[in-house]
Amino acid sequence: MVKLGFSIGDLQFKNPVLTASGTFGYGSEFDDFMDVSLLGGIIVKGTTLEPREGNLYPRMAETPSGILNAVGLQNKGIDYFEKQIYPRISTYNTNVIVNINGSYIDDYVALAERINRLEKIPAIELNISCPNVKMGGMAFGTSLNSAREVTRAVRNVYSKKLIVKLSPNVTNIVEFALAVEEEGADSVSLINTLLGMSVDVRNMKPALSTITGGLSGPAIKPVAVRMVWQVAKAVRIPVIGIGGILNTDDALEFLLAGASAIQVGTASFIDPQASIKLLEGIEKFLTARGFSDIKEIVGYINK
Amino acid sequence: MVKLGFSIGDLQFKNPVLTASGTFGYGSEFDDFMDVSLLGGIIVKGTTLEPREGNLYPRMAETPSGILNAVGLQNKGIDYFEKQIYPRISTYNTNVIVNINGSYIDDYVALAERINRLEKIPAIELNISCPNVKMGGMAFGTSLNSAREVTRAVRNVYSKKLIVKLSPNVTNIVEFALAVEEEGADSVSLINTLLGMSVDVRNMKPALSTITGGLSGPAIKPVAVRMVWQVAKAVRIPVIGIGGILNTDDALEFLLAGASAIQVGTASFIDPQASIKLLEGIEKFLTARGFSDIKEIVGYINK
Amino acid sequence: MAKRIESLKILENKRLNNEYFTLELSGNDTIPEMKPGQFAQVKVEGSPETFLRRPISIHDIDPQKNSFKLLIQIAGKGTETLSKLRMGDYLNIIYPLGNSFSLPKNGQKPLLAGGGCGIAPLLFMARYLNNHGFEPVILLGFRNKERIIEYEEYLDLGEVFLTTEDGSRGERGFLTDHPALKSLHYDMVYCCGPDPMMKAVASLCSERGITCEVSLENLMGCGIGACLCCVVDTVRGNLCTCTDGPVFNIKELKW
Amino acid sequence: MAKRIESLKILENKRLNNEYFTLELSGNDTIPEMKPGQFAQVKVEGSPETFLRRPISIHDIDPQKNSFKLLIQIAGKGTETLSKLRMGDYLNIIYPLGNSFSLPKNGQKPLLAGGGCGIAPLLFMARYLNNHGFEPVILLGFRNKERIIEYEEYLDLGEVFLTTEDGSRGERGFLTDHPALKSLHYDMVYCCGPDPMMKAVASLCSERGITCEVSLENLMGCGIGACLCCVVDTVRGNLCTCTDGPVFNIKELKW
Ligand SMILES: Cc1cc2nc3c(=O)[nH]c(=O)nc-3n(C[C@H](O)[C@H](O)[C@H](O)COP(=O)(O)OP(=O)(O)OC[C@H]3O[C@@H](n4cnc5c(N)ncnc54)[C@H](O)[C@@H]3O)c2cc1C
Ligand SMILES: Cc1cc2nc3c(=O)[nH]c(=O)nc-3n(C[C@H](O)[C@H](O)[C@H](O)COP(=O)(O)OP(=O)(O)OC[C@H]3O[C@@H](n4cnc5c(N)ncnc54)[C@H](O)[C@@H]3O)c2cc1C
Ligand SMILES: Cc1cc2nc3c(=O)[nH]c(=O)nc-3n(C[C@H](O)[C@H](O)[C@H](O)COP(=O)(O)O)c2cc1C
Ligand SMILES: Cc1cc2nc3c(=O)[nH]c(=O)nc-3n(C[C@H](O)[C@H](O)[C@H](O)COP(=O)(O)O)c2cc1C
Ligand code: FES
Ligand code: FES
Repeated sequence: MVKLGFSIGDLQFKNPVLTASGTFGYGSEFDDFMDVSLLGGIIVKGTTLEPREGNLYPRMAETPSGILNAVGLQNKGIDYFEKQIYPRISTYNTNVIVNINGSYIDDYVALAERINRLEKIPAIELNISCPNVKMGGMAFGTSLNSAREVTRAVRNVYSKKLIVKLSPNVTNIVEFALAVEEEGADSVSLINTLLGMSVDVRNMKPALSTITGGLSGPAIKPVAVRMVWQVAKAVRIPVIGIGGILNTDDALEFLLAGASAIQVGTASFIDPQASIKLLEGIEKFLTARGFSDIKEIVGYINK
Repeated sequence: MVKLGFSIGDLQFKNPVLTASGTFGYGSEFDDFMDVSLLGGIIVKGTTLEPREGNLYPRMAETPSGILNAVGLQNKGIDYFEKQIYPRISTYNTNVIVNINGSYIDDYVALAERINRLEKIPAIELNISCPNVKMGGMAFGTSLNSAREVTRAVRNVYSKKLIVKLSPNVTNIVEFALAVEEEGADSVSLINTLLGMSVDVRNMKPALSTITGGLSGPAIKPVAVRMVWQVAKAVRIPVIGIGGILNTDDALEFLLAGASAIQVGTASFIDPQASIKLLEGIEKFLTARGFSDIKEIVGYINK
Repeated sequence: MAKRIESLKILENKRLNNEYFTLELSGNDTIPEMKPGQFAQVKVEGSPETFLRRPISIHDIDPQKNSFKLLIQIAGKGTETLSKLRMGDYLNIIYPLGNSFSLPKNGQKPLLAGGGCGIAPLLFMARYLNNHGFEPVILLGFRNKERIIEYEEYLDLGEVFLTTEDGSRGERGFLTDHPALKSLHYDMVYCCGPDPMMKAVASLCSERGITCEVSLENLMGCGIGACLCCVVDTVRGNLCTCTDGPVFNIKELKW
Repeated sequence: MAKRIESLKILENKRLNNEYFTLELSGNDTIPEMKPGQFAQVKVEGSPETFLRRPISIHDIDPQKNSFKLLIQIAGKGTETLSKLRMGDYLNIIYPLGNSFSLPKNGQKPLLAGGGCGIAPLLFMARYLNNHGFEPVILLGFRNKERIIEYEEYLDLGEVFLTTEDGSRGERGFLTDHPALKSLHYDMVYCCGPDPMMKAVASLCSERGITCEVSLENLMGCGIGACLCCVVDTVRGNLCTCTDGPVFNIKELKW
């Protein structure tokens, strides 16, 4: 048996395959296709203090090997989450992590405080990289000072594991990773979507109601792998790789480049079983190559 | 007859389809496939003061809807260019533009001075965005001060049209565009490649000898269109759109988003006639939609 | 009705005209119970331009044969690639997805109105109504007589009226101009087709206080409620076309 | 020899074993003059993973039939997709590309050494040598007897020796261990196969002062000298495999 587990501090994950926020609903959308509890963890939908309707339709456009989305954090707010969703998802036998979002630092702080009380949520993912909201979001993730401040503020009130999700839309992502590590982040996850845009040529207008949106899918994988590699060399906390992972080889690219774990995003739209399948694939690869612990291949290309 | 021409100051281009540096050789590689003189212009290979051998093989990796390259500006230097290449390519009946590169500002200046003397070269493209060289290159294009300085220095010695090619690997590309415009650039072209990386899972090592490389092809198109749109709204000089253009619709996306012209890059590897075909396609589109001048659709989505 | 992901065998790919074809599918397992209005998310293999699955309605089912059909219009690269599938090839689909048309109340008279590709879910619905003791009025609209598809299939299932925009067969004009819409008696309308058509039918129904359900065709990322890309603005806020729909009562829509 | 981009019709797709197949192609126009060692850049349609063209050697030509052949090993997604092409399908290729093997001097005795897929350009070369009055020694290496391909094709063209790594047919061992390499007389070697094999043959030739040309298989972006991705380190600096090669005299290589 190959060891697949990894940990963030003292928080154990049974395997390195998580699902990415905003692409896996609250998990239950996938119950018909798999046993969600087999995953290393699930990061639920981006959650805000107040309910949000998100952006106007159209919110999605297909691009070469990817999609643009401009959902804009549609969700029913933390009250609804706590009352309606939490009881249901806390029955999953895996780490359920909430992705939190705000327009102001106070929003993040208030959310973190609320979630700190939820016993079955062992970690939050601090999203400072959403490109689809007018206020907050990516603005926090593209200014070093703001990234520091929001991380520090949340760290002050949140006692469990704090994962900070970084924006790729910056000149030097390593600076950001080091900054949030210094402010007490227990892990960084990257990348969120690249800011992109698509024009509907037939109608001669932007494809999205918001004009720009977030690019995800295999198209961004080379950028994501590069950033993960850069960050993993620089920080001491575990790095979670995200971006365009469709299959086993994609996941292995991230692990070999230095990610301790990975998140499957857009792939779940095309194959709802993608995450589970690549988890099996990773195990097979390790066995075939004679490794007994996944840690042996994390950052292997640097060895 | 639809008017297809555009101009940078008083430099006329017969149509908006150019070919991107490093992807079209010196033009003659394509003579068997098309009449190169039909193009609006060609930007020849990245040229340096001294000959360069470039990076070690492997320099290329295929990625989803794109490629990574790490050529590293292999070229025979300006002397060879002037003596061997220039006489040959100056017979093309189109604008032949040289893409110049350096490790120090002085290199750029020296190159610009040399090329200023070449009568048949009406413009240079100042490449401050090459991700594949250890010194200079992208470093100039990701620091606002350096971008300013090198543009200013070249502007001082170069009297013809100066196009500055911007790097997409920055937080805010508009700042860079505005900065080089202020320093006297006559046009900006964007984007150069995104810094990316790929891991050869079978061999458990980086796919490129240089580990990281430049991502091009359709994968980057949404990022490129977004940046062109942002920059075109901000500057007054003409913007040349580059990134993932394979066909007519791709080219139109850039024009509708605000580009006055476009460059075809990686597409020429797959279809050496891509540039010519999409030029025809643009003309057909304009005719079918009843436009008489391409200028009517430049930036159309903002109207 | 648990959702499934399956590779189904193509029993037949029948070309109806230069734009439309039907695929008949069957699997090793018994096909799941499905309701009219539901759809499948279809994987397009071998089309580099088609990254996402394509939503296609369940067009007809044949429980005896353990098979069902999709009616597909060639609209772009994805559907074009699908049109080249051959007997014996496999198609990977996720299904059945979405809600379904509701049945009329006892004694109510239903009318089905379908335009172009919008007839796709209505054949199944007509059959379903028959099975539940309803005989619908069926109103089909096409651009011209060359584009009429599946007309015969409907004849046994209710009273059928036809319009073509150019009058080459049936009544001339838009489906919404057909006298049947004004003159006949019906209590419940099921409508699928281009947005302008559905909106016209919807406003006609609102005026006359007739219940109307429409089937929407928003762009979909996932088809299972995970991406929130397919939303439609309703009186209850943004709802997902893929899970709260694709069938909506027009009272809910902000049309 | 002007390069062309053309869609050619597939006359035959012949499966040799589970790994290899040959495609015979013909166009409306007269096929261009081609030389052994040259290759084509093949477009792979319907393979989302295959963004670039794939370089494939000219395997054999038949001027009478106005056709030529490619011998292809299924190595990944691109070649796998090509293996599914059927008679009558079209294949878009750019060709003829690259340099070619040079002829021996008068009276010289050539030897061809090909391993696995490396035999692809050598059939054409053997025929070419025959046409120019040379009778080559032909040394072919395969993993085992199941993997032997096209052996019969060579029998008329020269003296043929066979090795398999497991000894299931011909001499046992690597091609480079074959006694013919040591015992026979020859003045010029043409070699194509896996890198280690070519390097072994090359060093054997250097030791004995025999001229040797090898055909390299570097990764290619464009195939026409535009991208500078396919470089090989030579005594003249980085050269392009696609235009300066794929055939190189081993004296030029820094092996
Ligand atoms: C619930 C639902 C049920 C559907 N049922 C059927 C059906 O039974 N038969 C059928 O032929 N089609 C049906 N459609 C529409 C079908 O999904 C689209 O025609 C198809 O996705 C187009 O894919 P493509 O790759 O061929 O075209 P593309 O190249 O993707 O696009 C071609 C054109 O079609 C438009 N388009 C793309 N996707 C959609 C979409 N989801 N809805 C509307 N327009 C779109 C594009 O904007 C573009 O203008 C349904 C759609 C939905 C949402
Ligand atoms: C000048 C030249 C002539 C060639 N002639 C032939 C021929 O006649 N018959 C034939 O079967 N093959 C030939 N090849 C090799 C052939 O191009 C590759 O096998 C093919 O590109 C693999 O494509 P794929 O999509 O099937 O595999 P991929 O999925 O792209 O790759 C599968 C594996 O093959 C390796 N590979 C990919 N491209 C190449 C390449 N260009 N060279 C070597 N390894 C590669 C990859 O690294 C990977 O390990 C030639 C290559 C060159 C450069
Ligand atoms: C439809 C959609 C919605 C998303 N919503 C969120 C979100 O709410 N919070 C967040 O941090 N990331 C969100 N993301 C980003 C993903 O979690 C992930 O970082 C990104 O898609 C890259 O991974 P991928 O290429 O595997 O999809 C969303 C992505 C998509 C496609
Ligand atoms: C193989 C290769 C070599 C390149 N060399 C140069 C160069 O020398 N100078 C330069 O400014 N850009 C160079 N580029 C970048 C292209 O000019 C272009 O900006 C980029 O590829 C994006 O466009 P595309 O997606 O259409 O290829 C190179 C790109 C490739 C793929
Ligand atoms: S298509 Fe993803 S939520 Fe409806
Ligand atoms: S493959 Fe592009 S230069 Fe050789």
